[in-house]
Amino acid sequence: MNLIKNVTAKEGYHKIMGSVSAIIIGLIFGFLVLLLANSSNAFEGFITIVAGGFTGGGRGVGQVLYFATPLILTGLSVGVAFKTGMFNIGAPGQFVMGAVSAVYVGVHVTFLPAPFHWIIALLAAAIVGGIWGFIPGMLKAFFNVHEVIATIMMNYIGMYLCNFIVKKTVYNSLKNISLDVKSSAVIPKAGLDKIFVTLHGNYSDVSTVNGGILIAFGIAVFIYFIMEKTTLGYELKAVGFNKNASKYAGINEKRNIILAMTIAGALAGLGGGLLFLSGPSGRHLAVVDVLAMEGFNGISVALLGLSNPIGIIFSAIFISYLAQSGTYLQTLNYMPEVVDIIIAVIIYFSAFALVIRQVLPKLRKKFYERKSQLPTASEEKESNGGEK
Amino acid sequence: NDDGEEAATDTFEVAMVTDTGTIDDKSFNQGTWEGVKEFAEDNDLTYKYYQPTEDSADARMEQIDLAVTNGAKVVATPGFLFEDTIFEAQDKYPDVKFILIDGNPHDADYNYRTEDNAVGILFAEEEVGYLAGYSAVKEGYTKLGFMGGMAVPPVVRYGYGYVKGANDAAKEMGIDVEMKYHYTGGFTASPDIQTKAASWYAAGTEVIFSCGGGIFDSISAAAESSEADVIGVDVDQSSQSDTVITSAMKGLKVAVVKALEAYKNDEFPGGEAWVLGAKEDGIALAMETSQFEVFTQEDYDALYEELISGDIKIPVDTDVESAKDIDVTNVTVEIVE
Amino acid sequence: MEYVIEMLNIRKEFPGIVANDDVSVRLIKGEIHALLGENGAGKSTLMSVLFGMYRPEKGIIKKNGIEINIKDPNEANRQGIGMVHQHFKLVENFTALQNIILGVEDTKNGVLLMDDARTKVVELSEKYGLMIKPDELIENMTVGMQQRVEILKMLYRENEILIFDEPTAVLTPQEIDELMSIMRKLVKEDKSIIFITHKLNEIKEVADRCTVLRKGKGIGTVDVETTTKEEMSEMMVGRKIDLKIDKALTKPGKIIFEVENLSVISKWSKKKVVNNVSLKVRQGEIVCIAGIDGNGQSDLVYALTGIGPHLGGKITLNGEDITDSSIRHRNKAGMAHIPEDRHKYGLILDYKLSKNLVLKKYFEEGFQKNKVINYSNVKEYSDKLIEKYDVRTGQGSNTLTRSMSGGNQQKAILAREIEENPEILIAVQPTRGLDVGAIEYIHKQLVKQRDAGRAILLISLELDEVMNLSDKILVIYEGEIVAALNPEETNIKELGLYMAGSKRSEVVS
Amino acid sequence: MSIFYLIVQQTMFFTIPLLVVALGGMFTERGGVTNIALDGTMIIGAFAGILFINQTQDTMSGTTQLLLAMLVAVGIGIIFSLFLAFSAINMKADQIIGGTALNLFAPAFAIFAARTIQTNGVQQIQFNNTFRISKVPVLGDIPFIGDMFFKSCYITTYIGILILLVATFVLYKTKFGLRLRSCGEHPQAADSVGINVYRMRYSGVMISGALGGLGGLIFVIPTSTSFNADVAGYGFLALAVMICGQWKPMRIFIVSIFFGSMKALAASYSAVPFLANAPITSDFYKMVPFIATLIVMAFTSKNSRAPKAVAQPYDKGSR
Ligand SMILES: Nc1ncnc2c1ncn2[C@@H]1O[C@H](COP(=O)(O)OP(=O)(O)OP(=O)(O)O)[C@@H](O)[C@H]1O
Ligand SMILES: Nc1ncnc2c1ncn2[C@@H]1O[C@H](COP(=O)(O)OP(=O)(O)OP(=O)(O)O)[C@@H](O)[C@H]1O
Ligand SMILES: [Mg+2]
Ligand SMILES: [Mg+2]
Repeated sequence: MNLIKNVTAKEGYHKIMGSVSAIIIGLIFGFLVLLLANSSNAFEGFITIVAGGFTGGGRGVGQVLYFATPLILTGLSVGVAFKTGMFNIGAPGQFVMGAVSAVYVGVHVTFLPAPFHWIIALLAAAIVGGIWGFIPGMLKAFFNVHEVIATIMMNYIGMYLCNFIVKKTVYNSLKNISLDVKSSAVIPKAGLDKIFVTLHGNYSDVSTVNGGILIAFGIAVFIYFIMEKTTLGYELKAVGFNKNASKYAGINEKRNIILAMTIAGALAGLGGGLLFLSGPSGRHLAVVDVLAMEGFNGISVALLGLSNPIGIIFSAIFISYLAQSGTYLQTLNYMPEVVDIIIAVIIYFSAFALVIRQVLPKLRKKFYERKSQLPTASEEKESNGGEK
Repeated sequence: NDDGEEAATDTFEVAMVTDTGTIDDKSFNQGTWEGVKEFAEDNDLTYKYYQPTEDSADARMEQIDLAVTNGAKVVATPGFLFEDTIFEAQDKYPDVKFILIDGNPHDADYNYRTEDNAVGILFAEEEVGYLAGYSAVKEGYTKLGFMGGMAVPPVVRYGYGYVKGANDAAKEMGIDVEMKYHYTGGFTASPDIQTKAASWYAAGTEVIFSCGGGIFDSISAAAESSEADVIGVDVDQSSQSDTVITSAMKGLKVAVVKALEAYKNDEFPGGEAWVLGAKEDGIALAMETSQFEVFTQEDYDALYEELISGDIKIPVDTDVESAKDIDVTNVTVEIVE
Repeated sequence: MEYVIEMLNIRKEFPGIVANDDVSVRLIKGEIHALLGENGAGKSTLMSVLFGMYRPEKGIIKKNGIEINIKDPNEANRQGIGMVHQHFKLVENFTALQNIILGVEDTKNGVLLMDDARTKVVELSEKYGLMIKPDELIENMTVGMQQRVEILKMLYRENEILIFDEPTAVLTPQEIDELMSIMRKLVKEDKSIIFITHKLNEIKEVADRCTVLRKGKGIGTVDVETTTKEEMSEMMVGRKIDLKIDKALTKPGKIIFEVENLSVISKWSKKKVVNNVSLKVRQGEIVCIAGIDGNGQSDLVYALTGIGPHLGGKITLNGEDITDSSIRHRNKAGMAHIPEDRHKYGLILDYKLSKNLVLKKYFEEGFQKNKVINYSNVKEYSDKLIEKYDVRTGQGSNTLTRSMSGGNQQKAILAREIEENPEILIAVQPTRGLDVGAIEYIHKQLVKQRDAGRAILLISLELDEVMNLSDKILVIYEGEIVAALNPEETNIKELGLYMAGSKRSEVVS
Repeated sequence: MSIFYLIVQQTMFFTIPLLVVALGGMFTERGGVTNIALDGTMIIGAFAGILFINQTQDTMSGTTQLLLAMLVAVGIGIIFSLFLAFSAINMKADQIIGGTALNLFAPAFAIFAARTIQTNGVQQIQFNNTFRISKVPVLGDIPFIGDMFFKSCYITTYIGILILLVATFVLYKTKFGLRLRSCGEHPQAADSVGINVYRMRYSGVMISGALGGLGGLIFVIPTSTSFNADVAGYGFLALAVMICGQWKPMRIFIVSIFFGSMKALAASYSAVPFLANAPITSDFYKMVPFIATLIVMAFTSKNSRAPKAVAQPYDKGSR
């Protein structure tokens, strides 16, 4: 009993409860949309949404992880910038620049043996993505250019530059996409293909998921460690919370702004590398004038995960899980857009989490007050505002 | 798994998997879908389309898996992007028939193989491109434009035919024509394409061959404001804008229906590779809705006969590197990067 | 008795605290009625209730004997009630005129009638000697001027009942005198004033009656003429307080901190806001820079501490030239800094207390190894400081700094800076906005540091503080040091004259 | 010469929507609420307006129809923006989150609704563009000027300019403008003089909804013949234009023109004789507007300053 009471007193618990309530509201809303679109299948459709990736068996779950991989990284990218007080809308550009660098190395730098090849390709992705974050960081630190403008511009520049590089260096003109990367540059399956399969007659439907998801997990934990346990994280968050006080404390605020944006760019770039270093049947860079959705989705992932690296792992998997259910919804004659609507509603309500977070402690307090009749009210005195 | 199959109350016998576009892309997805729909409704069969979650062979295969799980017996897949996918799918699902539009199954190293449960359907786009170019010059246009979505084989074939046709007509008439030639870099509409088309029109271009799905919206918008003309592609696009003088059509719907009919009659043309050109009546210029005043139906019929006879040699995508390299005498091709 | 306003049995609660508990105040027409109480006693809250910003849980308000319902500031305004808030409610990038008319704009066909308003404002300003330039931006004004804009806001609205919430806290003696005379003029025009202050001198000088609050409760109303300062002070705090600090004579040691010919150019106005300042601070002495707010103190401090730029000059700390050193280097070389704005500079309000207490230490050996912070050491250190400096918080080291009270936030900063064992401690308005108890504590700490041989540079606007603490006083006026005085040989009046720029002496520091 | 006129005309097609939407953004931010959902608002507005045109094109055409469609776009834009307002103002939620959600929602909803509503189940909405004015009477005959601004044009261009003038006037000369600005700078101050901060902020957000919706519609009309749940990211560009224009109407106008003309030039270089032959690929031309903006920003941002209270929820109780 006391344990429950203590757990529920934690701030983290209220944060999570806020997100959970948002998810429930989103799902209810989704059910209404299903009813509206085609009432006869609505219930089944709802089950499909809730069942998410599991509908597709082992492969389905694998696909969830596969689509979560770039989302974790772009989510981390946006999240790190948020924590440092900046809004990085530039993940699409950073992502695509990372991707094209990885593909370039994957196709042309052929003298490297297997494990090094993809590792170097990923490094290239991180470095070039990092440059794509570094530039807006510089512009902000030294020229006071609003990072929202700079990153939006860098998105488009990156998109066109990527098209140009693909066409000039790694072009498969027959399909208007990038060439296959050498097999040594393909991210290994790391045994995941043995786990995430659905047997289908003589064929086993193997998920597209590869070792990238493990790398993504590893990076998320690493970023968590950086942000929470190191002096760098201490400084980045300090700058995010209060630039002036950080400066006062001798923290080089310009350097940290640049560093944060560079890290953010590197993360998104790495996401691009992880997604595009796949075999011939995997993703290729298409020469199109469209910004990478994976980058924008990073914003949702970061927001839903409260910009916490571990939270981002969960929110990326969650969004990917729902998106995967969109595929299965098609069999019930629903448009996949229904799932997008649900995700939007969930994110919308997750913003109310703050309010929910304020209400919950009160409800909880009432609950325990009535239960115990003990004068514990004073120790519950929680204050959330400040003098300002 | 069994539960999953039981849970799905409906099954869909005729399936289509789209490529990167949607079923209303005004291009091959739409044409294929119309064929599937018409055939299935006429024959009281269940039908359904599936949209891959991303642009990769794996994602396309996933949808084929899904379609088969949902009871598909025949799957139509439009677009050359499906070539490697069907290469595998034909082995994976020997009991399911595959209709591949705009391509033939091959593996990653371009080794072609079509099994008994698959058919590849190509069109001789260069022929109808030729018709378009020829008729436009005959009609009196001397400044032409070509805007293709992306430099993929079918679009390239349309374009080369267009250049060649324009050249041959100009040669006959003893005049010189100019041609701007450009790939827009995508099959979707965008204001930039509209601006580019408008600038061509402003610089004198009289008609643009809009060769790829959604870009038609942008080009026709520019044509409307410039009081200039457009040639449509794939299907008859005259209803979408008054600026359409004709359309270079390929018989997507007809071909799909034909293949599906064969499937229904247990005569599935497995292992075949169709190339539908003038000879097979697989291509046509939209003459009925055309705005031609000089170029007559008789002219058209005569030219069509010539195409059928095979006397006219038109370069295809594998013949030359670029539209600039086409052997022409009376057309100056200006490649716009 | 004729009361123009009666607030009867007011109760106002905030989450977890009763700010006003059964408080009553009665205001006579034409009087200046003082409201006295410690920080957090509930004075501002009570006045906010009167001004319609808060709805009380209990109690009624009467005007001229008739109960009225003040549901919002608009209603208060209609009832003729105006208020100068403790934290000014002025839009910084608006002009004085725009701020004055905001909320009561006159328009014709939807267009603002600025010219009419300007004429009226200028008239009022002249009538009460406020000397406001209507088209000057607030952000370019001194605090004193801003306050006058607030007063004009009330006059423009033709308010009869004027509330001044701690108006003197930010003013110089001369300005305070001027304010007092303005207030007297106002009551002569039959306006009634409620005047909040912590300073008994001021009450004695200007108020007719005084109501005292303590911890949200009304303690009583007294006649100022017949009540002594000591009596009022005791009513306020519940005990006797002695602000006079006994400090031993200074035994200054060697020169620790030296500034030569330092100037600063303002980023905004491009004017020289600090002009050729030179000063020396020795071990074991408190040197105080006194001056009216806005005479370059902030820019001087920013230049000294490395937060802001400087133009020429030289700063030496313990013999080392630190003129162009980074902030971090200055800290390591022995400079500590209590900033004037604890929220903007002093603390990261969203960090818990322990993290704030190591804001200048987290990178040091012991708190960090290979860039990984040892948070258990941090907590241990923080617990120690909390105990040592009596920082009162809800959850100790884990308290979110934002949720702490102002006084305790200030104590935390003080603890952090003193524990740096600095060679020189630059303390800027260290007691700003604090109540007597907290002031007493902080003053004692500063003197203790001095006695331990530290050099202290104090920048203060409070003359009492200046007189009580310093061993040497430098007066700054328009960016220049215009006087160097010995506190034993000067008095508040003289100091005020230097601060106002009406007196100058040859400076020898 | 005709190329020159064309570029001016095309510039307007990019400039006016950017201007209108950025002005919308300016109003909401001046009131203290940031609206990243401008992109979504444009999509929703364009969707509603184009759908209206599509459904009524058998019964009406021309400028009347366009004006009605604009009203529809404005109305739906306002309704859409209320969701942001509710979350940001009443629920005091993080405004970035609310905006992001709406940006996600808009295209999904537009596709969903188009497919549900249209009989053919198609996601594109076709429309007949009967709105182009080939020549404005009298004005179109003025040499030079007439060719540039009064030929082959849309009424939307003039409405856009009108909105700019009205916006400038409202922001600086009216009671509403003064009050709105105070809410974006110092809501506590506004509150203390009896201004209803919530209501002002609602107004600001709703104006951004109205102008965002309108901007979406007038963006699509001249440059396409169908709508496909997409405005090419122009909502985000409008956001950039607003910041670049430092929340001031005339500066926003200048920036929109700058950006619009860059866009038009970059897309039409192939018809400009000396540019067409330069050995530069189209990808680089496409980058030019964005690179140019970055460079301009680097030189002009030093003193850029957002409304002080923007993106901060206003809580009456807090001090
Ligand atoms: N908006 C609020 N929310 C919560 N608590 C508040 C709020 N406003 C004031 N309080 C609390 O109510 C009490 C009285 O505050 P008030 O501002 O009235 O004090 P005061 O007498 O004016 O003090 P000071 O001398 O510091 O101005 C304090 O404990 C304060 O923290
Ligand atoms: N806006 C607010 N919301 C909630 N609680 C508040 C708010 N402002 C202050 N408090 C709480 O009220 C209490 C008193 O705050 P306040 O700053 O008024 O202290 P104080 O009594 O004036 O003390 P000090 O002498 O340190 O200034 C603190 O516990 C603080 O957490
Ligand atoms: Mg206080
Ligand atoms: Mg107060």
